[in-house]
Amino acid sequence: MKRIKKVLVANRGEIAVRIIRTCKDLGIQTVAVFSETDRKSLHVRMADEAVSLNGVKSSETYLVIDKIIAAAKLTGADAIHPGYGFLSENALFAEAVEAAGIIFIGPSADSIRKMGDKTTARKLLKGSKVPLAPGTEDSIEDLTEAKRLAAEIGYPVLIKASAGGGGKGMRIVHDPADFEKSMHASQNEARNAFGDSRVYIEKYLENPRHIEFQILADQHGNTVHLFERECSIQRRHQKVIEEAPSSVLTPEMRQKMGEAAIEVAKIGTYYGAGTVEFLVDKHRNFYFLEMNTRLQVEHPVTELITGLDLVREQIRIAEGETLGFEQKDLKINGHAVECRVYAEDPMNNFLPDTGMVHLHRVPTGPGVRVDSGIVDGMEVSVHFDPMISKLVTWDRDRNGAIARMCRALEEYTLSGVQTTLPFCQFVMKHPVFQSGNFDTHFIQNYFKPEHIEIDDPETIQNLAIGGLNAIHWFIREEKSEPSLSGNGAEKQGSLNLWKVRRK
Amino acid sequence: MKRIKKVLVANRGEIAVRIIRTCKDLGIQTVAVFSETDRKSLHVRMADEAVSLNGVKSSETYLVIDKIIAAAKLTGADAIHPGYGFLSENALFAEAVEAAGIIFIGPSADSIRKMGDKTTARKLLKGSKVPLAPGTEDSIEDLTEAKRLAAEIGYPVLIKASAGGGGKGMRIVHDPADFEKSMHASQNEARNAFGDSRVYIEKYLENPRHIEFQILADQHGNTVHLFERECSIQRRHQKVIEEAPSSVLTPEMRQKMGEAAIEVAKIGTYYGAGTVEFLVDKHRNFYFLEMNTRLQVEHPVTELITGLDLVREQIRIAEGETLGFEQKDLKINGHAVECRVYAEDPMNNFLPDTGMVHLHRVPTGPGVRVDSGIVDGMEVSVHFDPMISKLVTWDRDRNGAIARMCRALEEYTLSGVQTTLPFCQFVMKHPVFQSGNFDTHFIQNYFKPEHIEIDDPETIQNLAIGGLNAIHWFIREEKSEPSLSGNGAEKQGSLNLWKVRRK
Amino acid sequence: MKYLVKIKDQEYNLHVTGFLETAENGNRQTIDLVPLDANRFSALIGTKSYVFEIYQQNGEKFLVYKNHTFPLVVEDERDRLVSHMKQVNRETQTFADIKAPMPGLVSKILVTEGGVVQKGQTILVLEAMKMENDVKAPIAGEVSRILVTEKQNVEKNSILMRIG
Amino acid sequence: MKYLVKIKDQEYNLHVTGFLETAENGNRQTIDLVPLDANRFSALIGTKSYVFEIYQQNGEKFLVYKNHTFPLVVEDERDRLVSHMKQVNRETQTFADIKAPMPGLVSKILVTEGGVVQKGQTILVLEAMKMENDVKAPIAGEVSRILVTEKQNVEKNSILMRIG
Repeated sequence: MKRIKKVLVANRGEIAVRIIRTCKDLGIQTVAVFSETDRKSLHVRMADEAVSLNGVKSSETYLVIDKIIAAAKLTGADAIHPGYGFLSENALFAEAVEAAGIIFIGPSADSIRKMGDKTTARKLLKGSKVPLAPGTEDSIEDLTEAKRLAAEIGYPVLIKASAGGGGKGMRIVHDPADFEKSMHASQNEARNAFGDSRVYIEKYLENPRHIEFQILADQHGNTVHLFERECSIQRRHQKVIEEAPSSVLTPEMRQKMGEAAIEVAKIGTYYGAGTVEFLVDKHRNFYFLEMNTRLQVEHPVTELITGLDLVREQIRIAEGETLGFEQKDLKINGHAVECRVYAEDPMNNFLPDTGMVHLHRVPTGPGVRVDSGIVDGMEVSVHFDPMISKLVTWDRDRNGAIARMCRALEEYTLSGVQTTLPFCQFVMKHPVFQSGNFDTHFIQNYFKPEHIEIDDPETIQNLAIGGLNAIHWFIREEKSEPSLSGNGAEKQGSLNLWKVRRK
Repeated sequence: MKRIKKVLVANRGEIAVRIIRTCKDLGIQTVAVFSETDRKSLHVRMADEAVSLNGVKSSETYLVIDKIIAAAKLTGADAIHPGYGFLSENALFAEAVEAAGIIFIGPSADSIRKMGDKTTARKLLKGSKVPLAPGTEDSIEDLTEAKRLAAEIGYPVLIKASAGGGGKGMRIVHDPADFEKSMHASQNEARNAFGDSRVYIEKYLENPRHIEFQILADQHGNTVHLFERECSIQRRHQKVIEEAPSSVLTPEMRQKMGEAAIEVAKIGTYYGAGTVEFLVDKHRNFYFLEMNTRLQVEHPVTELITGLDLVREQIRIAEGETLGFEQKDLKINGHAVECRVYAEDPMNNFLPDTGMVHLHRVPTGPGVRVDSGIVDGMEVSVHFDPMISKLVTWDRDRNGAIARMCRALEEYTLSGVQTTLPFCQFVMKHPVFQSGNFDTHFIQNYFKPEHIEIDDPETIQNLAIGGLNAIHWFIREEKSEPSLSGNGAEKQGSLNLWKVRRK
Repeated sequence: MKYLVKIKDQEYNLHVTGFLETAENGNRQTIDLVPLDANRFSALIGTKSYVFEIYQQNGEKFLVYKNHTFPLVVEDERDRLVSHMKQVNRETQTFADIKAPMPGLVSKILVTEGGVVQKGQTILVLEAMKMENDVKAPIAGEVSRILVTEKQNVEKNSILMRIG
Repeated sequence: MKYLVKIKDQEYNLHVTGFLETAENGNRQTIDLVPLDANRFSALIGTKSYVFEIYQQNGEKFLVYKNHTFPLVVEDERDRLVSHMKQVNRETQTFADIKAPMPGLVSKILVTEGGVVQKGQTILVLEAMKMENDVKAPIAGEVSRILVTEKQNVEKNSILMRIG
């Protein structure tokens, strides 16, 4: 068994920071890589070493296999952690890393090929006890053939990227007349996001819940699941709020789905951390959706209910260690909720926002964890995903975790860009969410921008009074100190109304 | 049973913030009170309402019962939480609160009288199965008599304040020749800290460990303990590092000490949260030390290993609810460590430091919690305790919790005052601390300021290079922008070497 | 000084009667306002505690409270008089001098002398405080004079060009 | 420019050969240095990543790295020459003009004309950048002239008083 001594993290943002943290816990040296716009990022500051990838866009930097491997060689890293996104589910990358004599902290290239590609995975699972939703077996290029298959499966259908995840390239088609436009849109998005335009078609389940199982497997054939995550709150088919455990699963269903997830992993001869996603329909039937052959964004909720550190487990598995526990040793402890904080304007159809983050003050206190890669003075740019951070709360029960989330959301201060924070607050306080009885259409069914407005009359009036006096304060400061300029730069936290914000 | 709707927090700093957080979780409105120097403090910002106590020093503000009760009446608060320190163990305050028709979130005035006073408590416990260390029964004023008793008990002896806690007014006397000076010093300190100069004398145990048990009791006679906290790492008899569980307790000893703690609470007809402190000698005998009739600074380690929120439990008990669990329902889950971050210079005999905190960036990520009342731009003043925050980590085992603490300490950024952060790092990395085999003399036995220095030659050289270039940067900025003054104030994050720091 | 404050479809007639003292309909209230960092303030109004941020973007003011952004309009008597006058004169206004709203560097001039501009059209970009600020035409008309060149530093209130 | 940098009992002869390029004993190294907030910098030296703070207090420089504070002494050739000259002249130096190290307000004058001061004694407090800065006597001697009064604003380098 080879102990890993130095890990290069081939990623950016919160996940790079999160991986670095665990490496530090384990006494492992860390190497960050960065695009030019990320020079000031937290992952660069926190890593022991950092190497520029000489470029701005992800296609010039975080997606360039050769540059990453060169950085690992330069620094003598003996392992690479891919995080999520970017090259994390790229079998060629996993192969190139291994070929360079470096440990890839993730599954084998073979497993990525088998399970990372949805159509391949579906073929492999056919005939197993894992239930599959009706859909195409192969990815499809030909429009006429695709249309025929869609009709055969029966509308509504879902067009999905073979290579991808995270909702990118996904389209629901209710009406055959929209099929062609949707297929092209899906192919384009898939090409841009993954460099692979292949798509496939499957039955679109109505009122589904998106429930996924975290699995862990070592290289010696031991596989366990770490229970489920409920990920039904989505906008644009992307998760925004996740929790564990799910409020609909009975212990029996949990056991059945967990066994199915383990079966999927075993069929894929999988090792490392992975996620098996299922859709659960309103009759509580569940269907295999896809497997993500990497760490998920939402892994912290699983960490909070199991007490495990999934990155630590990934590293131990990559070193060749056996899992230190069996399925029967694992218990669900309490409840965890995660809100993804995006730089998006919930008042304006979740349009991504960009700009300088002037102030980023994260909540803390009992039961709160924040995974973030942003700090004061950093730009949220157009080049990368607009996710700013993940806010996660835990308590002994679901109501407690939600209450702590409400508190943490209120405490969270981010200035400079519009964020989904008020939207998350809306969800947490919504009776349907609180009831636990919701599906993936929650946002379209229940959310309107005006719902998140503050309209308590006393508050509004006091904000008017406070705002007026604050403006007066600026004017007074400016008048009383015409040569404020003289030592303006020296004033700690000095303020200027006229300086701030641009798009 | 009366539901509490609005809580006034009669405290400041991190504990006020921490109480407000739980109130928010419970949907309870909050009222902060503040001394003039605390106007910008986090507890004032976070509370729904805030009332000035019109004064600066604690004797003019947080210690003035009438002002606090007036603030509660003004805002219609139906309960008062005293936090720790200040009026939290003042029976007159508890009585005055109840007399004003307001719920005191804490034990009865009667219990405070009985158990809060060490000599009274010792008298009450005499004859019970709770073991007591040899010492005086009554507080003592007369020097000659005190000296005689000290000789009878046998040197070394400990002189302690009857009213106090937190090591204030405590003196160890090894030599009868030092007795008089020590007694006067102790009386003076006790008078200043608690307005009560009474002291008592007890046997000073050598190589003792300080281990305390958290107890919870409702108003219906149900009492449980929430296991122990190990608090042996102390400087100037004040705790700096705590953990739970203790690495020396066997399950049998834990059970015996837990039962003794419950016995103490029952003898004091105690309800609320409280702590029974014990000294454990090198033969693993344990002796009752004192009871703290309030929430402790170090309560978060207990919260992390039990999953309970102690402030929530306090509020529920104050409302008259029964505990929702019995002793057998409670299990220790993992291990937690707390470091208190003080504005003190560990290189200079832990001399308190004061000044403006320019930058306060707290660590987060897996297993980290920070309870803090400070934010950028706040002063650490001479008027109050120099504790800035509490950094707490959790993991499945002690080694993991310590590793996470090392990481979190490194990540913690505080600029403007000297802190105990590097000292805490020293303790975490010390083999004796890591072994679990240490006593209250750890600091005097193992710590020298030079031990916490960084002296890796490559690091030092690179800091020289980096520092020189940074100074060059300042000079360049100044030269190239002689009228930087013009819009200096507008520069986000603009820097100036010459502006910073004063004492 | 009397103000009209508009926030979230509400209008308040507020009278700033003194240092941090405001009255509405004769009810005086002392406000305890302290600046924090990054344009944030802590305000105690009565006993109620608020933390909010104020910023200005493209000449409009915004207030951010608990991560909600509220457009904020503050008009004093002069403003109201001016805005009233503007309405009266709008039809008859024949020219406008464009002044620099802040000191800065003219980074782009987007019109030429003799060119015709629409009201609201961006005519010049002023770089100041590390930002590009669009300067817009307050009226429609012909650009009669341009008094600055690109890359020129200008003082606050210096005339940049004349329209009409 | 050549410098002597002293940190933690180590001395380094560093040669700043260009923009963020430093040489020691002929070994050139490019430094990637970016300012962060509050006097902090991120430096990449080779591949190694450092975040540190630089500040100055009472004329001395400090570097803070991982919550450890290091006194930092940076001398260029001129400084060394001057410090050498100072040593030579120390015995013979008979007077000193005290100049304002920064613009500010004279908040306190702690000596009177004709009074005798010790070297290092605080003779005047200059309020600047919201701080009180002690101005100390560089030599011992009699205060021969005081050129400012309390509450007076002074420019940088203006002469405040003469000793000797």
